[in-house]
Amino acid sequence: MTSEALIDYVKGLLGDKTKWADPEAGDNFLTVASEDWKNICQTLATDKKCSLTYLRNFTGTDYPEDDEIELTAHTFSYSEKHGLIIKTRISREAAVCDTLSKIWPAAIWYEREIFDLLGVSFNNHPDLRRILMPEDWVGHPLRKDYKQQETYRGIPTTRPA
Amino acid sequence: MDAMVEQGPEGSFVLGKVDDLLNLARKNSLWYMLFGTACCAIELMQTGGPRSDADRFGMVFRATPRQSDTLILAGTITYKMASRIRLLYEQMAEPKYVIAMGSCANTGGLFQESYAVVNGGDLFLPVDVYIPGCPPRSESLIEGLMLIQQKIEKEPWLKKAWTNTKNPKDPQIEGLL
Amino acid sequence: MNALADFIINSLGLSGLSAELVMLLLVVAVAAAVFGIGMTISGLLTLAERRVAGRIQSRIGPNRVGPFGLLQWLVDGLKLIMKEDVVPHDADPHMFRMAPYLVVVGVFAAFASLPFGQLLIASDLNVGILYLLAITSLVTVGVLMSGWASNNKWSMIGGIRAAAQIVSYEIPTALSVASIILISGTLSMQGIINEQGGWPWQWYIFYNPFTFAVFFLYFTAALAEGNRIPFDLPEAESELVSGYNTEYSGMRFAGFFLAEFANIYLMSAIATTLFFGGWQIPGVTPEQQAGSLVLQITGMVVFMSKSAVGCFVVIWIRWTLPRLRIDQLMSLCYKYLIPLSFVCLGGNAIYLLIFPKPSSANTLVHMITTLFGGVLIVIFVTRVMYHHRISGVSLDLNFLARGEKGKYNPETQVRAYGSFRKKYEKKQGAK
Amino acid sequence: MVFYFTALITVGTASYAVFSKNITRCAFSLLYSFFGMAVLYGLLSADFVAVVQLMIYVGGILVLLLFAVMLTGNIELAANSNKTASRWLGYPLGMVIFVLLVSVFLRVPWGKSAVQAYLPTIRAIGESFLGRLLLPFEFLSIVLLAVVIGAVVIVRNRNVCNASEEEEST
Repeated sequence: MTSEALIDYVKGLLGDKTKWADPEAGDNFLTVASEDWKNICQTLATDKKCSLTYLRNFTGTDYPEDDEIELTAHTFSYSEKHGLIIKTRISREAAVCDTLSKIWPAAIWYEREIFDLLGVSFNNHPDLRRILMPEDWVGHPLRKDYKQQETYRGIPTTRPA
Repeated sequence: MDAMVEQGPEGSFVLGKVDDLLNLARKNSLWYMLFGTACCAIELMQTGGPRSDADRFGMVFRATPRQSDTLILAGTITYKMASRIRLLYEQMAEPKYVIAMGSCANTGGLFQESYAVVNGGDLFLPVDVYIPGCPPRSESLIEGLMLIQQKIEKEPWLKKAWTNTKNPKDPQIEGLL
Repeated sequence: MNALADFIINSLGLSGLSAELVMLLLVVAVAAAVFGIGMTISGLLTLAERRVAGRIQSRIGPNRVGPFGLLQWLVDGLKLIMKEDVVPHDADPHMFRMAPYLVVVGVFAAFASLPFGQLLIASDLNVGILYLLAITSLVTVGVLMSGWASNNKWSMIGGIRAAAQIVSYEIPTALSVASIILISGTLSMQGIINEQGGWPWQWYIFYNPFTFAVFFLYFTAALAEGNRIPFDLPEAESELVSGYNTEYSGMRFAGFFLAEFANIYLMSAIATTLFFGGWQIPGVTPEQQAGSLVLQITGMVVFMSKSAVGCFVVIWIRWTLPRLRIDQLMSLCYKYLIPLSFVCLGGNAIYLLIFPKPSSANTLVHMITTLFGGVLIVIFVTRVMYHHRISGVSLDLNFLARGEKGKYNPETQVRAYGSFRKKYEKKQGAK
Repeated sequence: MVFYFTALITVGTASYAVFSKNITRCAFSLLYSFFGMAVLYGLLSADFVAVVQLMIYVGGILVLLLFAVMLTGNIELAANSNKTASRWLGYPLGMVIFVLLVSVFLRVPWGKSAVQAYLPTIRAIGESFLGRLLLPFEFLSIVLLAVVIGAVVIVRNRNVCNASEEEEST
């Protein structure tokens, strides 16, 4: 399916639940509300014509000026040879979202990474632990207002002059 | 050698001679641990290869910390790895030496501002020799190993063994283990 | 032995001492001598391994201590004595300390019955070859003990692998030795050598086609028993850290290390005794040799050089071949080596029935087998020379190289590439 | 003197093997016991038997024993390792065997024989195996053959079971 055809098809499938980006912006992506996040991903992954069965990338971005964290899922369909970017925004304080690991098992590690670096906790995630930073690390480094701790287990985090 | 005779109690001359022999043995059989944390490890492997043969000096690699004399910090050290490296260091048998190889192991280098990288191996290990470079060539690493040899030559080993084996500069970081 | 003790007492005027005490001292002295010889040989072998490895990998190898780095092994030993002797907290301390002794005793006790010369043997037992096979089984238990006592999973896996391997490969080793015993009719090491002669066609390897095959069976099985590459699974560095000696440091590790190299010499020496005529000098009968000191020393040199060649081949194999998988190792033993050694044993028995010992037909068979072996060697050498020629690399077999021998020469490489290209173009043209 | 020393080691380690709670140590202490026994055989000028004792008991049986001990899970637990039929059956049985041994020991006319020079015993052993003792020898061979076949059959059966289970699961 070409990307225009895919956009039209998804628009028809999901109706007014989606908000589409300005086509001038480059990539075509749709933004959904965080309550519909899991259901829409489920629909897009299982729908016969979309069949976006492959999660290429799943990441998050911090927007302190909007007080929101944006989650971005890059999906791809090997059978139909098309891809789609799905986004959602959640609040920074209560950073909670539904897990995608039931739909795409690859999301388990991606979600652990987002949890580790941005502090988003995912409901019903099978194994939500830190993946990159040590287990007893304080804070989530990719938040824009992150302040590094002074010492980690006795190692100073800044080089003494 | 002269300095040692002056320092020591009576009979230190004999001890010094024996020390010379023992240090000759120790410096010519400096086994290093086969351990690399990042890209400098490629140069570490290269040092054992044909063009710059570390085996000429009697330096062979050992896979286990128990049998190695030198720990070469080859590459970027993250905080998560730091506790493992400290554990490996504690598992090594005395006497042991540490070489910080490359900018990252010296000061954090390119990744100094990163949230995950330790700003230098000397923040949690007693480093004996720093080798600059990104990565250092194998010649530099050999020179670093030869500096360790020079350090060994000057050590009063017998007296050290009888008195205190703890290095006073050793930062004792209890939380790491 | 008693007579010797009496002789010493009488000649030195030590009548105050009892014969038993002198004999005890004598035994201790002989044991110390054997141990010293074993240590020296295995130490020198560690050096030889590193030098040969250096040349094979176009490096130089240790050359800083002593002439040609000849004292490197002493320096290594001295350093290992000085290292801290670590006993892990969770290890079983008594057994952890005991295991290296068992391994060292198992290997070095075997040196007591090696015939370095016609008179140079610590104790020529009636059951010499069986004794060698039996006493080295202490190594199995020592290795298992070290693996278990270290309380480390790599050590444990290494120890179990080592034990399984040694126990399995003991069978083909013993069966190939049995073939030789069948021919010689004696178990004593000197007896087996006495049955052979100095010339190659009098050696047992060329006795008949079956013994020729048996030699290769023995060599493969002995490689596996000594835990050498390609059968070094117990201490596979890339999988098991260091296998059963992972937790050992200092002198205890040196014990394992020396025992491993002593084992190499042991297998080469046994092969020399069983298959290559031991200390027999070509053209000299044992009776003549017994009378002369010069011939005795020559015999020793002959024995040592034959086993040195064996050691060299073992080291050469180690730096050439990759490692086997554990299931390949076991299937090699149980599916190929054991049946083949049974076939060879039966073949030898039938051969002995058809050709009783001294007969001209027998000599003919020896000659034909020797010729066959010679042809094989010639084919091997010509193949090596051919490949060496087309590779265009200058040959440098100087194992004692001190400095910049065997330099990298870009021109020879270009020439080699050129010759390959010419061949390739010829082939393309022919098509 | 050598005799008493070896006897002490043999008996001491054997009793350690019996009385110790740590079963792996028991197995390892058997090593010294076997070794001491080999030395005792050697002192009795039975060199072949001594060597075979080392080869088979130390090299084969002990290693198999250790394998069994090490590969069994939770062998350190007393419940797993020291399961006996009954204490009250064991003691009388031990006593009976002890009395039997003592009576044999007392009845045998122990004569002091001169220490013989080391003579090759292998030929004598071989000839008696293929001559006077041919029937027991062949009988033993048949028993061993049966054991080998039995072992193969057991292993084969298990493999077949596993294969069929795998088929069912897939």
